Amino acid sequence: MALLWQQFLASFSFESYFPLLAEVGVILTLITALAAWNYIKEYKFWYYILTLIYLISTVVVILTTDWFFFLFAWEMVTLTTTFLLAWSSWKLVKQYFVIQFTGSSILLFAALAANALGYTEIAAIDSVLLQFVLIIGMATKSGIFIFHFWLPPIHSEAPSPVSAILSGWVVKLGYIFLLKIIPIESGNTMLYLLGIAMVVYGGWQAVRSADLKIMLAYSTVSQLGFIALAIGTGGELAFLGAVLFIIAHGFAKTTLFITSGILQREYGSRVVYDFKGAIFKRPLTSLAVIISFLSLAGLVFSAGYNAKYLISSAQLPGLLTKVVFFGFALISAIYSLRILYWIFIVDEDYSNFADKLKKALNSYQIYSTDILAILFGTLGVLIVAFWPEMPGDMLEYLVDYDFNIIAGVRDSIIYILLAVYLIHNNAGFKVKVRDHLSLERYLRSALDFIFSMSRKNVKFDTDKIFETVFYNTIFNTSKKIHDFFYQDLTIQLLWIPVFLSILLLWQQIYSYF
Amino acid sequence: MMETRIILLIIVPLGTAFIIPFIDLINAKLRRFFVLLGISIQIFNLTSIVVQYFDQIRDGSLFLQYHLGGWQPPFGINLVMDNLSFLFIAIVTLSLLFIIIYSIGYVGHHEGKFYVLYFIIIAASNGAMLTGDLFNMYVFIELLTIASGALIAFQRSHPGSEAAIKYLFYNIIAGSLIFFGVLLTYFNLGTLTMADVANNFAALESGIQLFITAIFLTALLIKMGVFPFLFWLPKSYDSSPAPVTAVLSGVLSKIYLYLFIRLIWTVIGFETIVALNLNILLIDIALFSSFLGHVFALQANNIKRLLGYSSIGHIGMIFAVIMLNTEAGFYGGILHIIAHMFMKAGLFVACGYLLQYTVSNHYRDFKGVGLRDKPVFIAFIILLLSMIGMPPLLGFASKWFILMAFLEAQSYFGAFIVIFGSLTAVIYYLRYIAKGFEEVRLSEDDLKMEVFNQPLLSVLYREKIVTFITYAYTAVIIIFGFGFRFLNIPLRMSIESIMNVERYIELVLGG
Amino acid sequence: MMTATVVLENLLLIFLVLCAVMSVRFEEELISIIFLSTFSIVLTALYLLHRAADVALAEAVIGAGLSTAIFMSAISQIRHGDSD
Amino acid sequence: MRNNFIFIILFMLGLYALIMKTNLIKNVIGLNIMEASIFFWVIAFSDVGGEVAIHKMGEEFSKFNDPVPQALTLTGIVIGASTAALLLTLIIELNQFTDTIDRDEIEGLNN
Amino acid sequence: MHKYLKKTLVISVFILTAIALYENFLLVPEYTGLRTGVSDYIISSGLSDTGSLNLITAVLYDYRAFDSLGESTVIFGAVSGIVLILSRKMLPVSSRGLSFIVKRTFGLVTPFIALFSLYVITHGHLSPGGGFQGGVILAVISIIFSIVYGSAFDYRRYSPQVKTAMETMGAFTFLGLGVVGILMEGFFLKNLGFLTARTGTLISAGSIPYVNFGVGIKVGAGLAIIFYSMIQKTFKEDF
Repeated sequence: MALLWQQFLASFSFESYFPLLAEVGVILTLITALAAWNYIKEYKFWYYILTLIYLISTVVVILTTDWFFFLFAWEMVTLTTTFLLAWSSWKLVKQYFVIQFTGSSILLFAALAANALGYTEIAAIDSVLLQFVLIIGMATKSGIFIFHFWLPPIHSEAPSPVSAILSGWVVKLGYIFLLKIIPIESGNTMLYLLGIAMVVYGGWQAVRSADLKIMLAYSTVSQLGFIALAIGTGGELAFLGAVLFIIAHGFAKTTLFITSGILQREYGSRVVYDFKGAIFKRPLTSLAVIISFLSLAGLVFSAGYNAKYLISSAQLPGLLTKVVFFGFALISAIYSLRILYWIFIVDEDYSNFADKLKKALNSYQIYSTDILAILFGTLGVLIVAFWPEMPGDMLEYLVDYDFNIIAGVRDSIIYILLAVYLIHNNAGFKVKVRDHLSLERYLRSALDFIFSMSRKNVKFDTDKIFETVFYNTIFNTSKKIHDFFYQDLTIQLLWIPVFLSILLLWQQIYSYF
Repeated sequence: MMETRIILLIIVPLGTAFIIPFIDLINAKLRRFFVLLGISIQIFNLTSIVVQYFDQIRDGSLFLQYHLGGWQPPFGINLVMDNLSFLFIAIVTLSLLFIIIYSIGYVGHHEGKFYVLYFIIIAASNGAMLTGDLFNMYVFIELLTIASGALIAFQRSHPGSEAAIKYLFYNIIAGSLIFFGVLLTYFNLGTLTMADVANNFAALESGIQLFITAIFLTALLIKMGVFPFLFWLPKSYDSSPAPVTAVLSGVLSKIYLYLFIRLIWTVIGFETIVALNLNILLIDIALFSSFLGHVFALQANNIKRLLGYSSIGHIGMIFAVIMLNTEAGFYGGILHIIAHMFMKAGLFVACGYLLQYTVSNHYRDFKGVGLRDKPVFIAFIILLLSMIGMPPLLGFASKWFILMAFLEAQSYFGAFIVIFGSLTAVIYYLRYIAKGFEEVRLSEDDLKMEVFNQPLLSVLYREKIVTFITYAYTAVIIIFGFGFRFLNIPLRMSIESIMNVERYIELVLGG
Repeated sequence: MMTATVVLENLLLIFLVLCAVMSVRFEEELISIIFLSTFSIVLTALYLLHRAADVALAEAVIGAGLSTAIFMSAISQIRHGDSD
Repeated sequence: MRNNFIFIILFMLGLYALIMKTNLIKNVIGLNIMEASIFFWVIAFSDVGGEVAIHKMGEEFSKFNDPVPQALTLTGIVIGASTAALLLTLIIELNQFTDTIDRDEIEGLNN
Repeated sequence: MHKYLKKTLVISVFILTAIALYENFLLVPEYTGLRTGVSDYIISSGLSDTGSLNLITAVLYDYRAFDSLGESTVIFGAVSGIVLILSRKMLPVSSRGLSFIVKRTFGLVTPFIALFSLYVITHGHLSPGGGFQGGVILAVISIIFSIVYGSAFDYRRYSPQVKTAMETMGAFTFLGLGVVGILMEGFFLKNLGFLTARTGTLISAGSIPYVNFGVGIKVGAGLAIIFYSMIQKTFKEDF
């Protein structure tokens, strides 16, 4: 046992920004644990045990360089988050477990292939094919473009502290792993393209969603796109941008999901349009919402801006990249400002603003812990905004890096004007409220699409869809194979002389082929 | 050096098997006392061997011999215990200890006969793993077949006797093939001792070598339940009582795997297998059998049959990894043998407890089983998770090393089969876990049926024993899950004792 | 000229194969079991020819004696519900 | 050479009865014939024209047949008989439930 | 699969196996030329080592006595398996005996069968025969009882309890002699030297005659139990 313990400790590496990322992970988990104090009612003890195990395994995932402990910890993360989902519904647990397990099996295969090809440590891998296999491996677990289908349904259905953990940090572990794998100077073009696709697709879906949680899930996809973009471009600056982005987005998204939990309990619904008078009902929560959404939008003086500026400055110079990057920033600005527009601007009367605010400020007895959690979250976002090199200047490269605020102010004003113009004359992209997303609905729409082409109208009932379609096909095929081999006892016993004669004549058979 | 404790490992269970019918005549109450006495002497024996030769076990030079009847090896029968057989005997005895305590709590009628057959299986399994003589191995294999054949029909139900007949058909053919193989080696080489045969097996002409290897391989593949002959295995797991299936799946399949390693690596020598270019064929058969096992498991509508099919899948995988003949291959293979033994025995033990009130172990009767006794069902789920290969449990470590072995040996098809296996395992296990948690509204006649269904556990304390054993298995899996490096030394040493056959021959014949 | 034993041996071998074939061909179990016992008696004779006295005695007692007795008792227990 | 032919013919006959015949008792008979053929081959093969391996009290040592395969066959015959007995009891047991010993009617054996 | 297709498939597989076996049998040379390691030693020094004239019993009960122990456990296992499967709750009705003439003749013949079986058992090391063959003849007596006089008669003469006792007694003599071998001369199942007398006499081959006796009793009682439990007329159980 002792041998195992030393080997486990020896496999930790504490250089560059990974300890910082581990600390941020720990802080975020504590924030969510704080927020869960009165959100989770029953089995509270088990909830905190699982969060503790999750905490330890995230730290191990980020810091270790040995393949075995890396995979051991990451699968522990999956296991704990699967059971954390049990507080919402067992169906979710099943789906999440199956998808995450397939992802981790591919990752296991990829990691062992890397191990077998000589990369015994988790370090920069220079063969592009292996990088590609590893990216596919971690794709399902951290929502790369094609493999992100499970992210919105599960993140929106999960209880809010759990979805805070999931969106805030679990999804980013894959990218932290990529930070170690992708060599800094070369980057990875495929990741770059995937990042672009994610940003565009996530942004477009976020704009079209009316439900706050679904919007947040899709915005996670688009923000992850930015991180993938940064890692894809390669270069010291881009990697630092990715790290900063991970931290900023972590804080912002955790606070946003906790606030969505509070607002859902406050207004009893998740649709953005009915959060009327939020500033007066929950002033502090709305303050947190405003700051996090600004950071999400990447406007100046916010955490998002620093990260986005780093990433855009790391791009290769040229008009096309400038325009494209402007478009990305615009998309993220639109979908974040649209939510602020709906919550705070649409038909609000700010007549006697001051005294209404005073009256609201002194009615805070109910959600004390949640408010505390959000304050820590916003504090985090502000710190990243004003000290990009983080307190105790861990990212020392950024200490004297000028973010030329003036250009930032100019850009943000343009963004705000454009966003207001677009939101105003498209009536705030008001979209019909879609009912909750679920994987069954995805499969059903996919199958309707397939069967519509074949003109055979097959009726599915959505909630039993996995059992009816998915399992029956497997059951029937394996039944056919089984019946093919299991005809009757004569054939089964016949295998013995057949196999014996094949073995006996193996010399001739082998020389024949 | 000579060691009488080895022979005691075989005589003590044999003695208890002979005593029990005699005690039944006098008074049946003493029976359980003798059962416990027998198994405790066995454990005491094994621990005293471990204590005395601990340093030899650590540095891998453990080599205990015993010449029966005082005759030197080529003439008489000799027993050999090196690191490999020591490791296997240790885990087999531990698992048998768990199962016998479980069966004290589980078996109701005909308890005397059950213990007789059970102790014969213990004696025969120890004998088969210790013997250094071909014909002696054949006698112990026949002993295992008859005892387990009779135990499969223990419940005297319609499916039970069908399963036993099918089981015996296959295994008696395999037994007669082994007899034929042993006699063939005797006629060509003049001796029956494994070391002597190994010594000059290579000198034989390649046609005869192929003849003997073909006979032995067919017989062993039948016994292990690999692709062409896997038809008897699920049925015999399905219709026999829980302790018997635990023995069959946990212990017997491992003993035949050990005999396979002993025969192919020590007696016949792996170079001859490569010279006859059989190893590629065997790896493909093993992988196809593993693939088939997992595919059949998908359509199994009966929990025990499902576990039988998944057991075929795993044995196929172990068989393929070992056939790679690399250091990592053996490490992953033997670690998975240990993991699979405890997982499978634990699963069947839990199944026995969960299904005791259900009418049949069909899929629809599994409804609501989990809610009736939650703690055992949680243990059941943990074991299933370990079968899939989830991290905190031993299954993950063994899956990891097997995959590493496959990838180092560049056989990507093998790695694909392992991944395919664990993915299909998720699907068919999840289906049963979900069914276990479904609500069940017990109607009037269900309750009456349950009462009428004579639960075997009449007395409360027996229920305690049964649940205790299930937790014991889960505890073993979790402890070794974290501390699998703890198994590192015995695994390394047993690989080393497989690899160099010269040391085995020199020590047996020279000594 | 082949000596007497070799002729006897060939004769017995032919008789042996004949018994086995008859025992397998006949539908009625009783007849096939009687042929099985004659099969083992001929086998005893062959063993004697091959100078294996112990095995011959064992085959005679177990093959002809015990197996036939057990097969007969098995048939007497079998209840032919519907077939023949 | 002649013994090898006989062995192959008998072995195939036993296998035929075991695999093709649908009557369970016939299968056990086939099994018996198969094992008997193996024992016959062993004894026929080990017969080197020597005497029975028993020392006469008076005369001195003469050429013996090899005692070891004969001892092994003896054990084999007894094992074969006990396995056949076990199989027959199982067939009797099965007959209690299904009233027939025809393999096709007992479809339980096929899956 | 269609009936004829299956038949042709089976026939072709059999022909293929026959050819395969024939090919491989050609390679096995005639036995005379082969290396005879163990058997030369046993033939030459069998008499002096074990003191038994019959070399086959020497091999069976001394050189490879452990196999015979395994062998008798096989029978023990088969017996307990069969009794387990065929045990009936109801007391079975006795099977009808044969006619009077047969009963009378067997009345006369049975003692001679018993004498013959005892002869075969005890003279294992002098003449062909030994524990197994003698034991089976012993079982034949019980079979005769239950066939000729009806299984009730056999039940009264040697009830299954007596038979189990005899069987375990036989097993214990065998095991006991083995353990005595350890105590006295250090090896399990060693042929005990102090028992040997002049070769050729009844108690000449060390512990072999006693082992023979133990095995004979065990096999006889065991097979009698097998036959008794198979012969009794059975009715569908009621429990």
